[in-house]
Amino acid sequence: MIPVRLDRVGKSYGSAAPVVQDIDVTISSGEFFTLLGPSGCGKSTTLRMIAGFVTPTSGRILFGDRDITATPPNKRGTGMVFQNYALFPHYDVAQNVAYGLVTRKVAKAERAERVAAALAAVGLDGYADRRIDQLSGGQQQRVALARALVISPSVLLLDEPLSNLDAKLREETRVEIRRAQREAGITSVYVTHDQAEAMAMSDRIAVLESGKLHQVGTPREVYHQPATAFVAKFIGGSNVLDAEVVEVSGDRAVVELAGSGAKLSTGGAEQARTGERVAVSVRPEHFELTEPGQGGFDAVVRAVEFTGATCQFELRAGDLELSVAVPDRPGLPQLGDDVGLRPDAEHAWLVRP
Amino acid sequence: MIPVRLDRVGKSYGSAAPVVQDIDVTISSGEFFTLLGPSGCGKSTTLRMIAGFVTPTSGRILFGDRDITATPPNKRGTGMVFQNYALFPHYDVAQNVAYGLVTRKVAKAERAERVAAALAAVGLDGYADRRIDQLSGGQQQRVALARALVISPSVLLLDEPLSNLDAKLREETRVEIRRAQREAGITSVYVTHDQAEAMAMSDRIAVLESGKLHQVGTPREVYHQPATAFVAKFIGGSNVLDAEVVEVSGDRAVVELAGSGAKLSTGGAEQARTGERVAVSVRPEHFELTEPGQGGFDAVVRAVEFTGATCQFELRAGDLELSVAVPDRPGLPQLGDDVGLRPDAEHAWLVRP
Amino acid sequence: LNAAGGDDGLTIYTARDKALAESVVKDFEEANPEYKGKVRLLTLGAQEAAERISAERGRPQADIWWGGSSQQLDHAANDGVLAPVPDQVRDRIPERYRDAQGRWVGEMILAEVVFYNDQMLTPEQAPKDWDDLIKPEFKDKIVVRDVAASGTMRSIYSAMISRNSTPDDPEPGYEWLRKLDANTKVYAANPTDLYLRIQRQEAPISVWNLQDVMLQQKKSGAPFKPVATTSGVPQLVDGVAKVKDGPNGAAADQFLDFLLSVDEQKKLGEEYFQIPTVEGAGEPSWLAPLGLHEMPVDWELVGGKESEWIAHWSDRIKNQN
Amino acid sequence: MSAPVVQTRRRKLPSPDGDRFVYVLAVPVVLVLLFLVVIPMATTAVTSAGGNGFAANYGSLFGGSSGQALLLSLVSSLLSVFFCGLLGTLLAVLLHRFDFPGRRALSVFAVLPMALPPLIGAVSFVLLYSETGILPRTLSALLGIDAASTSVGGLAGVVLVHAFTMYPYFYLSVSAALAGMDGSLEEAATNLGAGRVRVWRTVLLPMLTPALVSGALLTFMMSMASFTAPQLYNVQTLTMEIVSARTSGNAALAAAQSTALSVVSIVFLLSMRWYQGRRVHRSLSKGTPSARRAPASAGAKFAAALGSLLLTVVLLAPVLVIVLVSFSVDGAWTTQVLPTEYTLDNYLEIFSEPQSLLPISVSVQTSLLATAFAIVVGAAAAWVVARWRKPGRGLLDVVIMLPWALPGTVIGVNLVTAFNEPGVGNLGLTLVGTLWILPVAYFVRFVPLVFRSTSASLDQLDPALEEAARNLGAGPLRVLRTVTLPLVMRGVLAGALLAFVDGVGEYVASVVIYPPGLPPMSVEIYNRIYSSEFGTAAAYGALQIVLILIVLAVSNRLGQGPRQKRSAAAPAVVPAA
Ligand SMILES: Nc1ncnc2c1ncn2[C@@H]1O[C@H](COP(=O)(O)OP(=O)(O)OP(=O)(O)O)[C@@H](O)[C@H]1O
Ligand SMILES: Nc1ncnc2c1ncn2[C@@H]1O[C@H](COP(=O)(O)OP(=O)(O)OP(=O)(O)O)[C@@H](O)[C@H]1O
Ligand SMILES: [Mg+2]
Ligand SMILES: [Mg+2]
Repeated sequence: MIPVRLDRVGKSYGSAAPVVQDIDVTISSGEFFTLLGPSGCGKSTTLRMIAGFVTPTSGRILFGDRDITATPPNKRGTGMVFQNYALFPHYDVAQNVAYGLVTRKVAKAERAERVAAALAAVGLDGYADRRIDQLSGGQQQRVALARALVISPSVLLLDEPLSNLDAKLREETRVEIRRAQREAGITSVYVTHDQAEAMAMSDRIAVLESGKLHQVGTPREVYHQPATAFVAKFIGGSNVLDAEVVEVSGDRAVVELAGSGAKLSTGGAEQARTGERVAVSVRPEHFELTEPGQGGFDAVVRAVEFTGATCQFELRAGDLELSVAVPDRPGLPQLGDDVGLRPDAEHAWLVRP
Repeated sequence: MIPVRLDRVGKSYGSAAPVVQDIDVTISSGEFFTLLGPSGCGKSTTLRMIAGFVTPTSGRILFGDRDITATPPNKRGTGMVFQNYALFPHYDVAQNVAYGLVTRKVAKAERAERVAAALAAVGLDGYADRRIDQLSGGQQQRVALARALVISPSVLLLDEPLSNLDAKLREETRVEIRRAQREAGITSVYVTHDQAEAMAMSDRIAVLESGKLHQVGTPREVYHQPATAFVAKFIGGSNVLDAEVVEVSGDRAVVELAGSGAKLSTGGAEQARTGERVAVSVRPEHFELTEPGQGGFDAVVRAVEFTGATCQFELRAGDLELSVAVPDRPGLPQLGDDVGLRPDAEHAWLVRP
Repeated sequence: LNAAGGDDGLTIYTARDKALAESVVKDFEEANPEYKGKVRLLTLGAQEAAERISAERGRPQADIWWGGSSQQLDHAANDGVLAPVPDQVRDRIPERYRDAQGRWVGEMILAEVVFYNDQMLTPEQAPKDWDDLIKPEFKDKIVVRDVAASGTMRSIYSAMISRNSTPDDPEPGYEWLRKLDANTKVYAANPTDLYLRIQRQEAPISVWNLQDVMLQQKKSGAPFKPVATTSGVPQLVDGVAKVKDGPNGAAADQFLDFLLSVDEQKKLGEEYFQIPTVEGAGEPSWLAPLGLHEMPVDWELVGGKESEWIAHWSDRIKNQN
Repeated sequence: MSAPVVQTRRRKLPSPDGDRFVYVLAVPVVLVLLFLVVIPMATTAVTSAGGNGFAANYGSLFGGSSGQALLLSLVSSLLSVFFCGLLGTLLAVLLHRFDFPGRRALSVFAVLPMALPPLIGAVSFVLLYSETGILPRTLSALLGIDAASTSVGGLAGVVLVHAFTMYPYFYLSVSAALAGMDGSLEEAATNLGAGRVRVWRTVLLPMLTPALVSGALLTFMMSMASFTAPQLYNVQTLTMEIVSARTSGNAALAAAQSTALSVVSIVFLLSMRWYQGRRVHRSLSKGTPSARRAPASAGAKFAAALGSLLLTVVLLAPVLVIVLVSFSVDGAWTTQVLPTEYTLDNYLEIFSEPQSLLPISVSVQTSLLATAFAIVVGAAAAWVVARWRKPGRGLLDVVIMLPWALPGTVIGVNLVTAFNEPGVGNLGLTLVGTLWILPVAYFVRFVPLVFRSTSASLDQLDPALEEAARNLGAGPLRVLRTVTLPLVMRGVLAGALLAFVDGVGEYVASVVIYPPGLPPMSVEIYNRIYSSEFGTAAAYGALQIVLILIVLAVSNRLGQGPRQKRSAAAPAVVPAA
């Protein structure tokens, strides 16, 4: 139950470009906060700064009102799942999980109980006596997770804790993490590459790119009202289309798409001015596939991909590359077919290019 | 261009239960074959047996007609992306990627060219001179991938090569892998936890559980016509409902769901007999949410999860726990609401319990 | 781990044979029962004793330094770490065998001899004089204890240079050693190595001090036979000194008095092949039959030039012929 | 770096990406080293300016015989490093990468030659390889080859002795490193088509760099300061010059030459540091690396078993000769290949003297004490140097290694000078004349062994493990105790073993400092040799070898211990509280 504040935090290695720049965000107590961003954008670095393994080159980190920038890691009370697990190879599974409890001087009986519960929570009952190098990758990851969860830290830092788990287990574990986190009111900072996961779990999401913060908001905000073209593209692979503002009314505007000339009404236009060159984000699932000529514009199918519940289409309309997702059903267009496309104006959103 | 055959391959450590049992499958030359299964089910072990790092305790492995069970790893001509990356820490990025080319005595100029191309393919141009410990987790994973791809092996073994990449990069890299694989006709065995990825990329998928093979089939077969309840549940988190066969006609049957008593027509019933107790798989996206009383049966919302394009509902209908996914739209039911449920008979599928 | 020794004991650093030293101490304790069990012997090489005493100068640990060449003792005396021995002890030693100021006294005369393995050579085949050593017939028949690290060997080689040269021009002496080097089969690392190599018949001839040769012969039955070289044997002095400001000066005086008594020296002469310096101890009985006589050596000159000569030998002569 | 006003206070903290604890721990370590190493050793440098004067003393090194001797020292040391590296690494590989019956026993005997008592060890080389030695005589008896042509001498002899006595510096550190190696790297290399040789050349050996560097440093410095072997084979190295200078009474020149010796060693140290620091040698694999379970063929196993057996026997030969001598009659073995008369007298003599076991007890106790202290300081220093993020860690490294680079006599004399009278430099401690001086000397001399070998292990350790422990609430000391130390234990143990064994055998420094009446074993052996009790000296040597054999066997058990205990399943076993 402690808020975490990053006060204009930055980090650079040597003279190279900074890997984290001026991050300024406050994570409320008990919040489940997710860092999202492409590989190498500085997520782990940020997490490691909060944990105290990397000293920021600028800015401060505060837990509540306390500036902990110079506090040693063991005095911070964070629990962390390392991206590379960092399990103790000389201890067995149970000893690994118990480590944090021992340092906290938890009595032996209670310790055993909590270790067993934590292992059960990640589906590893029966593995207590295994040596770490006899576990599969996913099992190791779960030990790392159990080790961090079992201590109920006041701040939980999770660096892709589920990346090596299968969908089913991931979902179960996700629920487990959320439950533990809610019960103890743990402030959590989560790093994941799985956007569905981020959407499902997070109270708020911060989107990073090259060490810079692009947007902080609830999953719905980030998804439906991306602040920048990067966010729109990165989250859910939105189609970002160049356009010119034709007409503004309130927070909505009518824009003309570059290339196709099709007109579209969009949200997020509070600050738009007529004639301005902007970009409009339309999500793949916010297109309707029609017969050619019947939608806003026509396109040709360049690739089809079946992903389970939905089918992904890569389309080309003039110069535009578009991706479109529709529920899988028989009779969908095939590679090379011409189709019509109707963007869902309701969900279009104006973004800074 | 070489088929890989696992001939009743098994592996056990010491006296413990075998981690891989009697796997019997032939992967055709140039095929993209995916191993899917829960964490710890033996995927990596299988891959490592093909690569030659683990000696099977039973069975044989053949490349084409050649029994290579006893061939040393360096004579097998496989390329592998290790689950733990296994990058050479004492080499820089370019040297890591070049390693396989050097052993293959590729001329220096060509080597440099191919290394640069491979790095570009995984989005790491500009990182050639970096030390491995100065890379982020995802960047390391991409180096591992580039190192295996650059040698165009005859058999490519990929152990969760994209687990630490963000969705966008994953998709791009996926395309890159597929392209390389198709161009050189590489027989690929792929391990992933991402089912969408498995569906999108694979020619065929094998589903494993506790070292046993449950089903081998095309993505659509595995998804729509699961052989066992495990496969149904594991892939796409299908709802597997207990039922009794009421009527059989050809490959379809009418079953009565246990608990709710609702009747449902299902496929996959070639071998069903009337009165038999079976299970029926209905995928989350194959339910329609209606007003209470208007569907096949009623349920109450126990949890709602927003995952981007869709909303996940956890519902309870009598004793049944059901999960249902519907496209995200305003006005969806809330936590605690009563809803009606209509299973899509078209997609229901009869499975062995 | 408790501190060794009390305040009233006597500490002796000795480079003498351990059995010899122990027997003397035993006799001393019998003669002076108040020191029973209080004499501490510390056995080490002469060079190490010198270094140790020098390093301990601020708070000396030893009372007696027993066993060192005149050069080593002179050096230490000039370094100011030695105290004069009691007058009555000093006066027992002829002047030529001691420091002029009495800061050390010679305890015995070390005769440096040529010796051979009599299982390999008959007395007829054996060399008769030092100059025979450089004859071609003895090529590869000679083993020598390596020179630079051994006080004894330095003295012998320096004596050979001085014998063959004028004080200003050592070249004839060098030439002599060059020929000796040519005849030398191998340089032994230490005395033990030397004895072993000769006993095991790697080569029959060597040069070393008489006492050790005789002791080897007697104790381990080594087939060593000293030669009464016609030009004589160089005679070195090996001495004993009192350490300045040692913990127990009175005891040191008493010990020196005992050690350098006629009786004790006679005994050592008979049992341990020592040639005493003490006037009145006479010659031990075994010495006369060997028929040795002293070779005249200008030890004064040798002392001054030794470093230079030996350095030259190491750099320019050794192993180069 | 812009520092807003609010941050000024925090900026004083010296912790760029690390932990203040390193610097906290550095304080006692530096103090101990200052007190026991720096101040005493500074004497040498001071002395070296005396005598004929600074310029003359050092000037002599740049030409003439001293210069040549220095060159010869350098050449013999480099050759020794090469052959020790070859032998030690080969043996480590044979014994630790293959499993065959008798491997455990062999791996105990493989280190035994290290226990060769100094003086008598030299003699055993003469008995083995000189013209009258066992080997040339055997060859001459069997094949009629002239014994003179098969005997070893000169530089080759020096290198032979060094290779046979110093290879454990490589063997132990490489063994420790092999055990901690990430097996998947090797798999990756083979998967990319590398054959066995290439895997070794491009992956395994480079990854062993810290261990090899550790071995190379110890061997190089030891060879530079070695005197026995050059003397035995009459190779005019700088150490020979030093002894000669000292014997002629020129202490200043000797000090200058000693200083030059250590300067060369330090240059070597710094270049090796640089070489090692260029690359990363710890596994960066995700998750916990597992050692390679090499599925070796039966043929390979047999070859490895045979190879290591042969190698061990060859290496053990000098030790066996000592045992042989200890059972033979003094003086009876002359022209025969092997002694003809045997006796137990030598042992009976030792055991019938009431005082004769005292030296053993002195050596064992003082070495144990010194080793314990060396473990604490050496391991702590290794950790401090490994985690030091500020300038000056090279200096710290040099300070610790310095005593290893200097000849033993110099250490002894310096310690006597430093701890003889109460003074500022020694905090009023006078150790001379007490038994305490021995452990102090052994500590100073052998702490570099623990330090180097621990450093090599630390270089393999992923710092993320320490971070994880810190993150779980463990204070720096607990992290050291529960995570760092157990994981580098192999390295620490290897170093401690070397320190103990070398402590028991130490002669050159001991003889200048040992208190009256309490001679350590090496001095006792020396005394007996010089009183021509060659047989009993050998018997003593044999006893020392047996003692060390026991220590080796025990530590071998210790090293294997944790893994075996694990099988005893205990529910929710927890790390030591
Ligand atoms: N050395 C070993 N001894 C005993 N069991 C082992 C050993 N190595 C692996 N296992 C077990 O074998 C099983 C299969 O491991 P494997 O690595 O093949 O799993 P996986 O399917 O790759 O899992 P993941 O998705 O988590 O990586 C696991 O349950 C693991 O615990
Ligand atoms: N020691 C270092 N020196 C220089 N650059 C570094 C160092 N460590 C990391 N970097 C760089 O910093 C950037 C951020 O790394 P970080 O590990 O925070 O990324 P990340 O967002 O966690 O990525 P991933 O999702 O791939 O794990 C990367 O581009 C990486 O290359
Ligand atoms: Mg990361
Ligand atoms: Mg795996």
